[in-house]
Amino acid sequence: MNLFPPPLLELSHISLSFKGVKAITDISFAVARGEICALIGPNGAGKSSLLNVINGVYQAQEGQIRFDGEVRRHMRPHHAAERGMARSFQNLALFKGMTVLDNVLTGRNLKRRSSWIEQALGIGRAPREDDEQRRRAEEVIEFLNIQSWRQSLVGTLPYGLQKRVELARALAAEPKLLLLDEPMAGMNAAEKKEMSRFIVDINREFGTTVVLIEHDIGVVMGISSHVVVLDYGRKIGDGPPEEVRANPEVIAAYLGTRH
Amino acid sequence: MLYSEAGQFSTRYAADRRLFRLRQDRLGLGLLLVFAFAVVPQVGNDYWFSAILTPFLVLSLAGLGLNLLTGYAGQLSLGSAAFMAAGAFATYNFQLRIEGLPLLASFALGGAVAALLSLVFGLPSLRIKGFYLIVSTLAAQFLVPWALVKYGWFSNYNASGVISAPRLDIFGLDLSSPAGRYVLTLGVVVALAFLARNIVRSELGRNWMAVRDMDTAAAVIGIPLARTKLLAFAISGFYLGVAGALWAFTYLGTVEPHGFDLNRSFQVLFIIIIGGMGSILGNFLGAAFIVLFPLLLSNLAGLLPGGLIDPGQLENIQKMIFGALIIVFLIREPEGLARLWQQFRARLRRWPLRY
Amino acid sequence: MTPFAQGDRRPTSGLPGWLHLQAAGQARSVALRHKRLGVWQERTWGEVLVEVGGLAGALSERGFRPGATLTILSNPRPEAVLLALAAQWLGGSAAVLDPRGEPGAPNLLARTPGRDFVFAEGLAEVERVRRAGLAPALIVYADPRGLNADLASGLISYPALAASTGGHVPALLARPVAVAFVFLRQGHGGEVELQETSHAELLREGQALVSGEALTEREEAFAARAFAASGQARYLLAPWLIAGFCLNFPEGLETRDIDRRELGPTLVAGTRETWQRLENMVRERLPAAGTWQRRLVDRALAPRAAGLTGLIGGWLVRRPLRDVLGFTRTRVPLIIGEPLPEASVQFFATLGIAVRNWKEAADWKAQDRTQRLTTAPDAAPSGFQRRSLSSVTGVQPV
Amino acid sequence: MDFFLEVLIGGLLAGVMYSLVAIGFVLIYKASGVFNFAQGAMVLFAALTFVSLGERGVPFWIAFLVTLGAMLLLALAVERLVLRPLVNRSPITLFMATLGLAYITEGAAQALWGAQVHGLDLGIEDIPLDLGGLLVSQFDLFAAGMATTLVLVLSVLFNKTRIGLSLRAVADDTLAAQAVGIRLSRIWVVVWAVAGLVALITGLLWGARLGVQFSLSLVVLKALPVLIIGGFSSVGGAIVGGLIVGASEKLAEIYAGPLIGSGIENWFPYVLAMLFLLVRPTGLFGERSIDRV
Repeated sequence: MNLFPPPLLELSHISLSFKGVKAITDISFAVARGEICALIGPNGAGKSSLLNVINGVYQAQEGQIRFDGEVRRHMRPHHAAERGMARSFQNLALFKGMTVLDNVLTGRNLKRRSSWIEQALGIGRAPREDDEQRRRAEEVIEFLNIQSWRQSLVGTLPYGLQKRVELARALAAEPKLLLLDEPMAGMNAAEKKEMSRFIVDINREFGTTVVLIEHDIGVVMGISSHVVVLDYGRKIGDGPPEEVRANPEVIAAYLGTRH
Repeated sequence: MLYSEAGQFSTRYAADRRLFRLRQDRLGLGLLLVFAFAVVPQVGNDYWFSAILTPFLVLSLAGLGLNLLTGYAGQLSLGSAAFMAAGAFATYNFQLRIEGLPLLASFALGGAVAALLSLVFGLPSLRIKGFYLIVSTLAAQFLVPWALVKYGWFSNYNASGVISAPRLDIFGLDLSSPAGRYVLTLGVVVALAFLARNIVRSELGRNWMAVRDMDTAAAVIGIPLARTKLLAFAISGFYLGVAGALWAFTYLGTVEPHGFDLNRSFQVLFIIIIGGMGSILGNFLGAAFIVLFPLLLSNLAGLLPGGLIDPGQLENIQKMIFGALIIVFLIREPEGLARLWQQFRARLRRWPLRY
Repeated sequence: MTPFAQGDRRPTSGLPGWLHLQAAGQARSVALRHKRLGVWQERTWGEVLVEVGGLAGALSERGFRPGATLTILSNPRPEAVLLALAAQWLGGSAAVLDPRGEPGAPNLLARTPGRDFVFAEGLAEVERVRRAGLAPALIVYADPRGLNADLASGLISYPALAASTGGHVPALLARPVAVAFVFLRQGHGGEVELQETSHAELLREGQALVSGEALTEREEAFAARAFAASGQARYLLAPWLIAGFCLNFPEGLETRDIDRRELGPTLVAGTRETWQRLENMVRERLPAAGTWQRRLVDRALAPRAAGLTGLIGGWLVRRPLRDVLGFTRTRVPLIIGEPLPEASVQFFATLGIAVRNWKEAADWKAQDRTQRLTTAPDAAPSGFQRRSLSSVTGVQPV
Repeated sequence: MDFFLEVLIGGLLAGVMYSLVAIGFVLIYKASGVFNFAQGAMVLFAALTFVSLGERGVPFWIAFLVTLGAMLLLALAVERLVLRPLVNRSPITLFMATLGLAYITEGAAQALWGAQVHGLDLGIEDIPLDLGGLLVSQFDLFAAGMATTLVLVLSVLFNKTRIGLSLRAVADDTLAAQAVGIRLSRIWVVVWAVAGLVALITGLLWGARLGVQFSLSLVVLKALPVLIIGGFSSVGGAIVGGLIVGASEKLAEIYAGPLIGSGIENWFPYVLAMLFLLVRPTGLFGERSIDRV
């Protein structure tokens, strides 16, 4: 067997700018299969932009992305999803007019095989497929413990729960790579603990590779096996948590001695 | 509340996918349908059939068509009447030019033509969002009636572009009486309403709502935006087309292109605003309102001592009230009458508990 | 071997014997139902028998011998019930602990007689087992989250265990005199109290309940999860097997009210806590004071609302309220253990729910103890204060 | 060739009229993000009020001021009864609200002043002017002059006065504007009032041209493609768009009409606008906004 499997995700020399304003400058790093990788850095360090580049919401001007053995310059969101990337957003991007169950089901839309006509008439592959989709969605709902809210509109749920529903929607796609943009933002200690538990369980149960942005260093050090530090759109640290924590430049960036 | 839910549970997902989960609801709908199909034709009179029930049904269907596009897929359209016109004239020509083509088949084909047209005018939606779209749909609104007048072929070279209904019979059963036209309309509308309800509950329906609620997220989870939007336009066009054909042939009997002007489009839009966006039931409530309200108003005016409101003013007053209602609904109940009904029902199911 | 004595319809081999009887009598009718993945999953008596037999096989293959004890640390769920039956099938017993972490719970766990075989519901319970210093040969878990990746020896998921036997069904070794359940609890003096219940005793209590309440195989029993597993083992399991009705488990603690309404049980067994919780929920959710709705409700719920008002109140308030709570079809509402305060009893009574209390009859104890001391197969570990069992005599209308 | 030029100039001058309506849109859109479908109804209302007052013997300027007052009241009502309750709702919702507003305004205008056609004479006799061999309508020139002055006045208003500056602040970044203490409601009232003024002037010009009647409210439909082409958020764009639409539809009518049939100026601008959209989704002068996620 191969002792050094190729990384699942590899960014090389990614640069991104909006209207000439540099958001990301020449960033390269690799995410190994099955690891939990944390992107940290002060606000405006370009973390979210980087996630958006990874799954093609933004198009990087330079550099290339290798995902699961496939090299691309530009990744279109739809294509990224097809290749096995799912993500959550910094400020919730749920479908507020739909129930929790329906939101989770949308996460599985790529798993559909039957045509819309079959579904509309309830013929052919549709009925069995509907059962299958529902069962898988329910499994995710059970895994994340949101059974009680199955039929409630997500718009009406408290913030912490919505975060969990968004995670559920991403998880329902059975992704290879899970991109989480501040999954614990605005949560209290207990909620954070619960959420970290879920993330670790997902990683352990399904072997899903996770790339997450988080500000709470405690949480980051607790759950991640690999930390990448950004500052002003540049990479200033990359490695296992304890190593990164010792990195003087990182400390400087966080204590702000340099600014 | 008045019926017991206890003991109604599903052991299979299929049971959850039924039209209504509760036995009593299914029963109620069944009774309503039996009443509409069997009882009404016996007891109703011609005035009701041709002045109230038939237009109500047709407008409900039109509302449904627009609702699929605007209420579910979130794509605003002001061109509904154009697609209704397309459906009507296409149906007319299919009947005219293909010997012995069954009536329902020509309705379907007419709808298909409208769907195609709607698809074409939906293409810009791939590039542009929100109310920029109304330009594209308004283009249809002005282009289609113009073409129908301008090119005599569409109306079989009738001087003023007027078309009139073919013989309305299905399997040799003559339906040209007011009651018959009502039943024919009812049948088509009910069938299409059921289909629509299945669609919006299916993956496609969820994709529509996803695109409506947040298209960036929809794209990120792999929903094909272009396909989803275009299907919305096509299916909506089909419904509007069939509605147009019914409007022309089971309601009016004869119609000219200008019967499908911008005001008709507004009327359909108002139906879904008042009835409720993103709801099947809403279209029927909204249509009922639009049809009954003017009658109510004129009757009220009639009650007032003579000359207090002269008939000329009535139209203006009606217009103002409609405008005001639109704003009130958008402010107070953006999801329309359907929402009110749902809230009422939810309360009833919890009564006497509050939550 | 046959679980029944010749000519006698009554099984001579304890609870599992009754399982055989029901499976023989009504193999196709539903025995267990629990809500999972959004729908009510059903097991027929036939399936239950096969499943329990398979579990028994798997357990015996892993060295579970007559007299051994399986410790169950779980909220009520079908897996727990079936595993207990499997242990009893093999002539062993099940020690049922309440998983909700009350003070002193861990040391209860440490004192369980069944140290080698444990059913722990999920990750939290497994960790508690390990913290308590037990090193069981076998830990079975039902909820896989966080455990699938755990490769510790002896740890196996319930489905894996159930599938692990090659269809080999061991002989039915349960005997009426054998201990079926062991209950542990913290005594008022802080000392650990141990209760051992024999099949015979459970069946006697169960029979009393069945005849007392005229339970039939058509009942739908609802086992609120808050109602401790031990309580269910004592008061629902035996009647379930004897009367052969269907036992239903809700999806979870927070969904139990919705689930109860969906299910509309005919037999509800709860504790004082569960009944009072229900009452409080209703009281706080009634229409706001001062509204006309509230006045209507109050009039309808006033005791002895008779005549026309009573009729109206019944149709407009009491009946709908019963339905919202899922008591429309409830025929046998039971409260086990300490009775409800008079007010609460009244409250439910006005709703038309006559909550009945099952009392313990002290006078049976002594005779009962002697009987048990002579017959109990295994002497309990020294250091435990032996306490005899209560047993149920019959209905005590409140 | 001369003929072509005449058609072109005629079109351009007609386009000026479209621009006038479009400017009303742009003002409101910039300030409140509302796509005001009621602009046409406002034109009708203003013109009808003015004419009816005139017919009742009210002198020109009084009538003008009274009408202006009416438009101000309308603006106040709109801000209080429509915009405020619907604040930060989706643009589409706001648009549909203005549909309702249009119905109310039209209904009110006709309920008050009746539906018959009123003639309006601004005292400019419409005799063609001969400019170096080209025949140009004097009235159109006058209209163009009005439009130009109006635009100049507006640009002064918005670039020099405090209210104008705060308006632009709101247009740039509503939240920031509120943060520095600009009261949105005031801005809205002002803008809608100014839009009312624009509507009045438009109404007078169009009314003098076609007579004051219901069809005035349909000029809104002419303005839509103008906006799409010019971009919703730029007054300059509105003017250029107007000229483009005016010129192209006249040329199309003259040169393409014979081929595909007459009366195409109803839909031609829309098709033109659609083509523009496909090439340049934000119009000629509109700026693109990147939606953040």
